[in-house]
Amino acid sequence: MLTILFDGIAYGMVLFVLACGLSVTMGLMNFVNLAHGAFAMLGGYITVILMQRLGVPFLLTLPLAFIGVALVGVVLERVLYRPMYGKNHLDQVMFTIGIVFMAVAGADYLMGSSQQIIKLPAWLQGRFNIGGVGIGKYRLFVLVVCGILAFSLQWGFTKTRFGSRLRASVDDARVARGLGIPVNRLFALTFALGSGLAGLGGALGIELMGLDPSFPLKFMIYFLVVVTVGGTSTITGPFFAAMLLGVADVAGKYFVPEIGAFIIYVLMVILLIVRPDGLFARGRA
Amino acid sequence: MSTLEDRVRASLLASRRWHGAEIAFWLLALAVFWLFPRNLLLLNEIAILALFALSLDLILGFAGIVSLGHAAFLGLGAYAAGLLAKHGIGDPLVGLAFAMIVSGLAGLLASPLIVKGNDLTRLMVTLGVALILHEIANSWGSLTGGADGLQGIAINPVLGLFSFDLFGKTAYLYSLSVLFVLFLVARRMMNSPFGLSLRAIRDNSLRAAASGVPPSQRLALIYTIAASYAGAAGALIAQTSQFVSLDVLDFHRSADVMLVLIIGGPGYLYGGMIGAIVFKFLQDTISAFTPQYWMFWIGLFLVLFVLRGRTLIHGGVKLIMSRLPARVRGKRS
Amino acid sequence: MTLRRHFLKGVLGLSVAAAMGSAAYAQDVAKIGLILPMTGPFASTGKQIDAAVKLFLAQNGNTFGGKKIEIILKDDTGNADTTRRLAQELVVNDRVAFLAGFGLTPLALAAAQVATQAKVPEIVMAAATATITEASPYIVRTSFTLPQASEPMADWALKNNIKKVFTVVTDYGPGIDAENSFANKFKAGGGTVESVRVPLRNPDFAPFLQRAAEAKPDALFVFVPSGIGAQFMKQFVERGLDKAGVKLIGPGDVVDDDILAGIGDVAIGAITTHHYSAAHDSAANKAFVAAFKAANGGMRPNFMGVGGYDGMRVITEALKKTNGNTDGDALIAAMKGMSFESPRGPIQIDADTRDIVQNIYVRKTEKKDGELYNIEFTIIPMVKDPVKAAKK
Amino acid sequence: MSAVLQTNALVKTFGGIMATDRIDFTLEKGARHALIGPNGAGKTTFVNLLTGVLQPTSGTVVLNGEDITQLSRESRVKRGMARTFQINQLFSTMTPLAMIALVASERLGYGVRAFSRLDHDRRVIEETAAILAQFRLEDIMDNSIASLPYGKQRQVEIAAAFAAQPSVLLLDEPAAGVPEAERRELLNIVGSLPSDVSVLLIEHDMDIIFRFATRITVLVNGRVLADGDPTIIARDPAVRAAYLGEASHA
Repeated sequence: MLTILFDGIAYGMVLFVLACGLSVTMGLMNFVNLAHGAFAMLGGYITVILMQRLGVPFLLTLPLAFIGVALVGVVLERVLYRPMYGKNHLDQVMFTIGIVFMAVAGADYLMGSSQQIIKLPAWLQGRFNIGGVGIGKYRLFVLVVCGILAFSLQWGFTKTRFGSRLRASVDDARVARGLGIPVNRLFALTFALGSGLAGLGGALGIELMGLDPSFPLKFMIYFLVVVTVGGTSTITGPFFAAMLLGVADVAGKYFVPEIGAFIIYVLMVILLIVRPDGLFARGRA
Repeated sequence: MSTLEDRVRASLLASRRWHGAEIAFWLLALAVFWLFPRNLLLLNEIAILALFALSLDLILGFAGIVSLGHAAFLGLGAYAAGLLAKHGIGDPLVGLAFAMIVSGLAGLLASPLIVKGNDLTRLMVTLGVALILHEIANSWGSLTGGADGLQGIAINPVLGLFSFDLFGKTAYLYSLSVLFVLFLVARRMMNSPFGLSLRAIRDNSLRAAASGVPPSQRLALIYTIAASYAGAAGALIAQTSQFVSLDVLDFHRSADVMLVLIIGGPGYLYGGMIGAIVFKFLQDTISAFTPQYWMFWIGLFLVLFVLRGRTLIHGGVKLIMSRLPARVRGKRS
Repeated sequence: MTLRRHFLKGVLGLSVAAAMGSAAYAQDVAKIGLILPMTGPFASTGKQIDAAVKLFLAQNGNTFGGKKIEIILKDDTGNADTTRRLAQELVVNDRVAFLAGFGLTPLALAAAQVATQAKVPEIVMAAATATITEASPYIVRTSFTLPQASEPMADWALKNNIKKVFTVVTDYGPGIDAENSFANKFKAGGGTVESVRVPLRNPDFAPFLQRAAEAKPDALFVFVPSGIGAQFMKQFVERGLDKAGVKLIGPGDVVDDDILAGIGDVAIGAITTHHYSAAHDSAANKAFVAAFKAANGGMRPNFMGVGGYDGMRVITEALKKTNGNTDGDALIAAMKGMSFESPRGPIQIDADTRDIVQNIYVRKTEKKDGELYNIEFTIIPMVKDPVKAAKK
Repeated sequence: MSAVLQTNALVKTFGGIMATDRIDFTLEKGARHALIGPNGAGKTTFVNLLTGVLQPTSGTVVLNGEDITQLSRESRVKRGMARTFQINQLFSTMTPLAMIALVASERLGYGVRAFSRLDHDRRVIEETAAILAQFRLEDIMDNSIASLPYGKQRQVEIAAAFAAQPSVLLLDEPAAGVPEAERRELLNIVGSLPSDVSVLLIEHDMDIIFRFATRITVLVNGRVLADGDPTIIARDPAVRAAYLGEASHA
């Protein structure tokens, strides 16, 4: 029972790292980026390539996945995304679906269509048994890494100058511009950070969620659920949404496997009906 | 005064009068039956996709409701028609009506979820509803055949005369007829006071309410109608292929139809049809010479389209439509 | 209205006549419409079969019974509606003599009606739900059926002192087939079974495996589609089920040759029953594996590949028997009862059911020469599909 | 004279802030009533409460003797309350003709008629033509609204509000942002509205206010500071201190 809770939290943590970048970019530029999963996939593949072809140790691939995807994020933001900010949601949706399609086909072409598999270092395999509660070592590792990340993000978001500027811009980009905050540069930076986190999440998630070319499509829904339920103006909102989703998903499949797959969708629809602005959104007049 | 009234009447009439290009479009749609006898199956798919996109146009182009889960109603209609035929009522027109009623009812039930809320909420709710239906169809194998698809559908000849053949002749003419009739109905609706009030809501919901238009009621109504149109498209899939699989509820259907409509341009009824032609043509040509990676090229097309190419396609379309009065032409929301 | 009806009727008649007029051409070519998922989640199936078909033609030439074979490859992306349309177009426009491929059960079923209407043989090279061959009298299968592979597992488990089994299968046709046939046979033999079904698009096995762990079974019976087996195996080990003494058993899909190397050592010790292993010990297989690897950059053939390879053999043998006659009924008649030595061992096309009859092997996943293989250690000779056999 | 529109102790709070504080307000039949006050005084909030864009925290709104506090925006329009917005709210893709025809058909309750044809409906045509003529929009009736100059757009908005045949018309800064050249025509239109329609005018421009208003209510910090005849208001020292003084410098 506790194991299930633990598994769910670990799963939710990965979801959070994957989705939090999307939440901030969505809030900041009001930009619907369905291609967020493609960045996560890229991070996953970077780790796979580094480990399988170059023999880089797993731990080292994680920061590399982050940096690599962040760099790609910066370039894409500059070249492709920026012209899209002014357009309507529909165009953005179509544009990013196009990117997803290209990423899926491109990954298939370059990496093959099969599930990618990595070999974790021995110390991350297996599990502890604490008082009858089985705890997977890798899941514990994921939990710690993502927990630290979530904590530092929350700290950075609330306590640093960057964070306060970011919050101001998310609240009202126009006013923020008026106050002399360089919203565009801020956004490029945030976009890079968000994509980098997605890349890291993708790398961490290989073991838990698998990695194949259809990854961006398969998990798009999960990311969007996290963002819509969590709202786009805080870090804690998506965090708790991801936890809720992870635990509900895992517990649902455990207790009622017959309808396990429904649970997150039903949960999402109900939450959106009850709280159309997101479960943890701040009330706005 | 009577002269001004006459001018007002003339303007209102002009906005719904048939344009030469429209007549040419439909004549051409019929003519391809003889021009491309080898491609009737593809043409049939285009006609069905066009009907599905028309359904989305009713809510997106005319009422401004975005949806990422329109396949829910397509799939519901397909399963409704398929199940009816499987259980002994094989008449295609009865099946069509049944599918439209079932999907329409579902649309009515779902409408409270979408009439309120912003774009993002709508995208998510529609997506969620479609996913839930997909899961139900998947899990309820005893009824739907689950992942194996619905087998054993037997469709009677249309009007008792034309049976569905391997060449797709009956299929195309049947689908085209249904598309045409439903198009006529939609065209009439969009030029009615009701259609005008929808455009008002899409343009400016604040002003619409201040003009006495009740937005929730109208949106619920058009959502219901659009759902039944999607159901009709689903019924056509089930009947012309005599097979229904889970794919009709898949996410890519919802995404595709949105892309189709945006390619063709929403809000003037022909966008879905033009988009369907472009999309299917692209898909077919590209996948013919690169069966593995057509998805890449479709993706590239979309990206370029949004960045640059829209003016190209729409420029051509607008050239044709330019002589239509402003009211029909509408504009993108 | 009546006027319109007559008009339409006339139109239909005319164009049917026109189409028939152009029928007689290319008398010396026999086209095979190969419909496979080349993109999407099941693309690995498509690639294996496509490679095997190409290999077969490269090895055996392309003229059989006086007909030159021409392959038309189409990608159905794993989408049944597309399969149906492609099949129809191949029959109507390209006048193919055979439809072949079909990566998944729904895809094979989608084309069944076309095969029946057009009287064109449909060679199912991959899909494995038992009922497929009943969907049309023109369907012949060269892959396997899941009950065929799963029932022997129950016998083996009963004989090897396994009393309690927990089954985990993917929730779609083949998975349900595997679960039912195994559970029925196992219960009939006195064992107890607990079952859980995993949704097809499922990212995380953890909760299902947790249930399995808490049930404390002697063995875990698993069926997941080829491709996601790796993830399953890793989580199986991560959850410590192997150390708890739970045996991993099931039909061979989970330790598919194509991905076995990627699964890694966690697969060692799995006991599976299946019809093909790349390690099958025969001259025919060694030649096949070597040629396949050479032609595909070291990719190991799996049971999908061998299904495609044997499918081509069935097609070409039938053409030889009919002396190039491409009449569907004649070809099906020629295929019925056909038997030959395949890389997987002896196989036969059942004359009654048009389904495949073949040896099922009990294998254990082991390391051999530094690579993982499924090593066969027991043979159950010439197994028929038990579902159809039971109906007789 | 009798009251057509009345509010009783109308309160609206946002968070802890009281945007309107127990406003008691009466609009007499046929009145030309101006609502003035500095920025942030709660004028627009008050109009939004009247028209149902916002729901009051407490208090009631009474229109022609009927409590409409709980009614939706569109039902209030049907009961005779129409408005314009501070910032133009128009159907940018329509023509003035279509916009007026829409309001007319909604007023007549035709909005759910999905199959009737507008050009077949005599009453919609009559009403539309009458409004177009009254507001001098005949020449531009087939142009796209988005292409019109701002003053004309303002004119279209007032025409559309008037097409609903209101007994109460709320004009939120009708002349704001209109260039001087187009102002005169607009003011003529406001001036020539029929006398049986009660008009509530929200304005900053003192010239306009003293030209039209027969009565003035001054709103400061969500409260009614003063209410009465323009000449009396103009002389009220509290008003001068709180508002007119600073406005006259503007």
